[in-house]
Amino acid sequence: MSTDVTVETLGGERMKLNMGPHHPATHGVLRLMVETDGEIVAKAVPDHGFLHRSIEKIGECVEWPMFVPYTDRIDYVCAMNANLAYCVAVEKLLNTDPATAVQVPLRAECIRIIVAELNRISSHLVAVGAMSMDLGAYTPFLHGIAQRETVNDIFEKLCGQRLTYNFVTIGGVAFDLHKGAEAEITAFLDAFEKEMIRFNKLITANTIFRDRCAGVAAISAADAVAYGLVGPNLRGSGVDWDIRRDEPYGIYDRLAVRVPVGQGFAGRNGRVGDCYDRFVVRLLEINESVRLVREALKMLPAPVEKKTDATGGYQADVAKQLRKPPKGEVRVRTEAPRGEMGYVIVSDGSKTPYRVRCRTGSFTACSIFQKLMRGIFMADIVTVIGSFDIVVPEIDR
Amino acid sequence: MEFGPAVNTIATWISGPDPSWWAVGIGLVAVWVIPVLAIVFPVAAVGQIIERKVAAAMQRRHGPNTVGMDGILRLVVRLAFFFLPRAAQDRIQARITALPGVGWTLGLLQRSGLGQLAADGVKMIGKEDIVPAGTDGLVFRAAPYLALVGAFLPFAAIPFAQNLVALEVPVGALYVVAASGFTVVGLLMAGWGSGNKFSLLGGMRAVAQVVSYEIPVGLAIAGVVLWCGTMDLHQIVAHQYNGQWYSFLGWNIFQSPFLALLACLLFFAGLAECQRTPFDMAEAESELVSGFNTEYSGLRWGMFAMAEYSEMILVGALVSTLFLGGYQSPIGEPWIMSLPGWLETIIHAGILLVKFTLGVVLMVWIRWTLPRFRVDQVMRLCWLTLVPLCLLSLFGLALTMLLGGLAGGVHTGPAYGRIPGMQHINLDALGWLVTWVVPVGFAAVLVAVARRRHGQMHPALKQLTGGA
Amino acid sequence: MVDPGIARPGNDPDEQVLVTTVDEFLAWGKENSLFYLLFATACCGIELMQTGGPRYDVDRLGMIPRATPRQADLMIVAGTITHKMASRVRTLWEQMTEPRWVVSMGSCANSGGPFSKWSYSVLNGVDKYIPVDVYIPGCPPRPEALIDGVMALRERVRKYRTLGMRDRDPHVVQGGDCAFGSHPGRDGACGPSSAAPGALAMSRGDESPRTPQSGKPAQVNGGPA
Amino acid sequence: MSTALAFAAIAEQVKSAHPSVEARESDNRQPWLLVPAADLPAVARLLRDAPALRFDSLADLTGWDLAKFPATPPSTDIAVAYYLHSLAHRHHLTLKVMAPRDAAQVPSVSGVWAVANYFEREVYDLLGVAFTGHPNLKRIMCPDDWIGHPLRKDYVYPQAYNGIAHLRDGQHFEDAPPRVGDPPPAPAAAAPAKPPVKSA
Repeated sequence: MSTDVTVETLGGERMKLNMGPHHPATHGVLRLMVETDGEIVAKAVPDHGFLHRSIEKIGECVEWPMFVPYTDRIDYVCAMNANLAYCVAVEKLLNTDPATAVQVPLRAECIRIIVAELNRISSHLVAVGAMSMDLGAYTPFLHGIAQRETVNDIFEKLCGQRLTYNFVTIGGVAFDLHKGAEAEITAFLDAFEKEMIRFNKLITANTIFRDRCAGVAAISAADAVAYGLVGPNLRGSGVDWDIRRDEPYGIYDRLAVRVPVGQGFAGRNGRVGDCYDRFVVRLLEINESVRLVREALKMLPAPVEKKTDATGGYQADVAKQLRKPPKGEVRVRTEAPRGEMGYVIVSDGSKTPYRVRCRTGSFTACSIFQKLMRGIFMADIVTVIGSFDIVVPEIDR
Repeated sequence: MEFGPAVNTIATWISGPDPSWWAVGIGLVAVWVIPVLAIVFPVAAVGQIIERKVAAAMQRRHGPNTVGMDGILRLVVRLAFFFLPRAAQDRIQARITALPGVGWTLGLLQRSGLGQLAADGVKMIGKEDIVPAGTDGLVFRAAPYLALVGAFLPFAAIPFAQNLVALEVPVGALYVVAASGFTVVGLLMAGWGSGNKFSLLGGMRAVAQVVSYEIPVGLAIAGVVLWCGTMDLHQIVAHQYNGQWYSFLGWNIFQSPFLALLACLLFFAGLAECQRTPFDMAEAESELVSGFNTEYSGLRWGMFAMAEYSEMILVGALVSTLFLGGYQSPIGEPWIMSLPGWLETIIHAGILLVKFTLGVVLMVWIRWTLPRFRVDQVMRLCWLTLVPLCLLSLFGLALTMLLGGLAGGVHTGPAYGRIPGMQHINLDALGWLVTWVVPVGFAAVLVAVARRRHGQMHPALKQLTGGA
Repeated sequence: MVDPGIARPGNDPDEQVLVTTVDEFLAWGKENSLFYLLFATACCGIELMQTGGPRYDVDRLGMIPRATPRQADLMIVAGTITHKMASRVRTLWEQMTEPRWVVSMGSCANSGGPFSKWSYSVLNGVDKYIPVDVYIPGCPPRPEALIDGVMALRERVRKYRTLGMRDRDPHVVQGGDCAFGSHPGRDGACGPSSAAPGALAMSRGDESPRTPQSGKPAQVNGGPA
Repeated sequence: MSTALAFAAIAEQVKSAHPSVEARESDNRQPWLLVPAADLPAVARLLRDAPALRFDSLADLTGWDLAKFPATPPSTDIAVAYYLHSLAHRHHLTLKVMAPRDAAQVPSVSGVWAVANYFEREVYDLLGVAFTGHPNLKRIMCPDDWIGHPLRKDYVYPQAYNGIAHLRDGQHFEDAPPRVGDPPPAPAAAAPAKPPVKSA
């Protein structure tokens, strides 16, 4: 239930409060300059750049494949998706010229889907867990973390890293699936589905949690579009748009992605597009990702000896093309857990990119903060931040 | 005001059969301090370990289990064998650890995390004591003491055993509520004195919340007072004894559904009084960094932690005293009464300890399960739910007593002994109907209506929670 | 090798039974109760979070996160520190109470890591602003590495002397005293000593007033209010 | 039934209203519309509001420095690119505005698409394009007292910020000023900092 007090009825004398860049609820180094009258927030101005690591500049300094590890660091919570976004963009650039066209093997495409969706699961686990922690429930967060560990184990066997994978490469993936990976993933998914039911009973269905999120910071569909919200934040407002389904890349077009949208899940006090909708949309997406991983596993072709094989291989050879890619520019959008991860890549035909631009979901999500954070409670600030699933390096890059 | 028998004993022991005022004072402090130091203080300290262990169990972790008592053992050995070289001391320590039973005990202490308690305490003593610039120095320094005083003062009137009570105030119930009010002054002073806006917000929230929740606490206590006809905690405890071997049936909580409801309300309002999740507005970690104690470090912060756990114990002890028979055992008293006086005191205190420790564990359990309310929801819950429910219960309780009186001897509780002409106990069908079946049925209807009004769960949520 | 922390038998005036014994006891408490500041900037923050999670569970070692620097003993700098953030890190460190410890987690905090070469905005190592006790290499380090680093830190804490400290630098660490052995060089180094002179003076707690910034209220979160 | 329009149809509509807009193609045949800076707000409004176009979402706004781009004829402008997307019709459009490097000024579209507020601040910060009419044109990534616009091709890396030296490629710790707590170096050991290497 949102507050009955409006900003207009607040007193004139306001307290300035500085939340961040180190604050438990800002998910990193986001800073909010808050003006409050008691518990009611009159204004909150976000301040960014505390983690601006000049990744886009680095993109102009390194060679094409060398940028992949930096994409990991743009969004480390879902590094697989971040890798994928860049690699899909470079592949699209290469494909604009038949001379340099690259065909990603089918097996690699399937592996990409598997790892991307598994990483979406683990990313959403952080999102929902961190939001429940912001609202004071620490236990669900740790239960989510425990599930994440299993995903990390799978990825570690796959590529040797737990967090920043550098796994998806231009033209395929860095390694083939290890022996027994399919069984491991299936076993994880089976256990995970049961675990999520417990998680949801613990926090999602909790009345206190629901009442705290219901009706808070509801965003209309028009606002969500105008402020450039993407991904679950956009879908939470009831906009039915998912790049995996509507502008498929890779082999998403063969998977029939189902897209959950916000419907006012909180019930009586809820409104479409409130914090609870964004939260629940993420949980529904987790379920959908589980299904997608299963389908991709079914589609997975048998491995063959030759790694560049068009079906059973896992990596097309692109070294030559990347030395002299076509001149020009492309823009590619992919659906990362925090929404659209879009790359604008400008190539001057040399072995380093001329310009790499990464458009991320968290950055645009921050643009609506100032509008939302008026007339809400102090405590709602953390609900709002949590519901947007902010990852700070995605904002600052 | 009367003093407990132990106070008089000590006073007489000090200055003869007609004790002087200062002797009485010494006795009072002694009797107050003994249970506080011997029971409440250790349990409040252990409470933090209980908290961490229970939380760990709920989160599939181990919790503190690597810090042994080796540090303490080493300290003892070093001091006892100071004349020996270090290496010899270490060998002695190793020998002692190897003794049968000692190593096992140390291991148990280690796994139970109790060594952690010592380590935390030692560390806090060693921490630098900061009074940041810009604080209101005196207020900042005094606040933890006031919080601690507010947490420990009420124990003076809590009967730990038949003769282990410092103050036999005729208005003991009132005294407990009043004395615990000191804490909120401490919190407010901490919030104000810190010169930190987060602290200030935390302190303000604490005041608003604690002052509001004193109303349901007071009303819940009023219900017991109404039922038992006295405000003397000792007499309230005595009142709950039915003289049978199944003496737990005489506890207030089993006397009437309204009393049971009041017990729950008192527990939850008490939870809010001691600022525990889901009511931890004052220390909301994700919103206010650490709330009122943001600027506190080292021992001063430790005092706040101590006060918090003591208050939890107080709530547990108060609920036990008012509703769960206090220090009485659930299986009759004769077997305790036949023991020597000192043993009886210890057993009684132990029984109360078990009762309030269960309450503390319940609070910890709740804390690690539930998210936090928002500040307006806390207020709404207090004024629109708890207070009306308390009033309703009071009304129902009064009605039960009145109906019991009109029906002529149909009653279940010992309170009827106080109504003229209703001196005997008669658990017959009509009595159960009046005191239990009708109120519970009425409540069931109310709950059903409320559920329907609250609306159905969204189908997507049903799917997420396993279609339940 | 002379161990600077542990008192040796001899004519050292610090070698008083009571002082050293109590010191040892205090150090035992400090070592076993390292509350860490919830301070994460980037990728390493996720691993820090996982380390607090059920599988690695640093609560076993008595480490629990605290949101406010006043109550923290240990600052784990988890992630990249940019020029914009650096002064805030310093403020946070100043707000911590002595004795305080700093672990630099991951290559970024050690040296700028992958950003040291081409980035214009990343600080090349957090030790430019605050003294670091233990460096943990990795990008990000695994939770095991973090725990190993904490173990190395505990070695140092054990040598910390509250009462008997004379001219000893509490921030001197032995070579090879860190996680994964010694990696001299710019990435993930176990530097010999990185104590700020001011830190030493402050940690003695005798003559030196705290720096002016340290007493600022209402600035728990870094930045100007 | 899809109501998405192809680029040619969109360009046709825009050009009929604003003849100054030109349809162009990048080197790898990606089509875009070149809009003169003065016309941008009107074009943006048209694109957003025309019922057949309905570009309700500004998917991305970025820019790059053309100073080193091997184009014929060479240009030193800063290209500001607007990637529009219509959720209603599901079609795309790329607009570009060329801003002269020395007086880079482009009218703001933050009144048309709210998200442009942030995007424009970023482009201003990193590329130094001033968006006229922007409500809050301040640096968003770099600190307010940062010198230069990093993504320009002639950007010179800072030697130091806030009193702390910024080490660059080719420099090493031994060249750098002493770290906190380091023993005072011998005078001979202090080498002058190397000049920053030009960015690629």
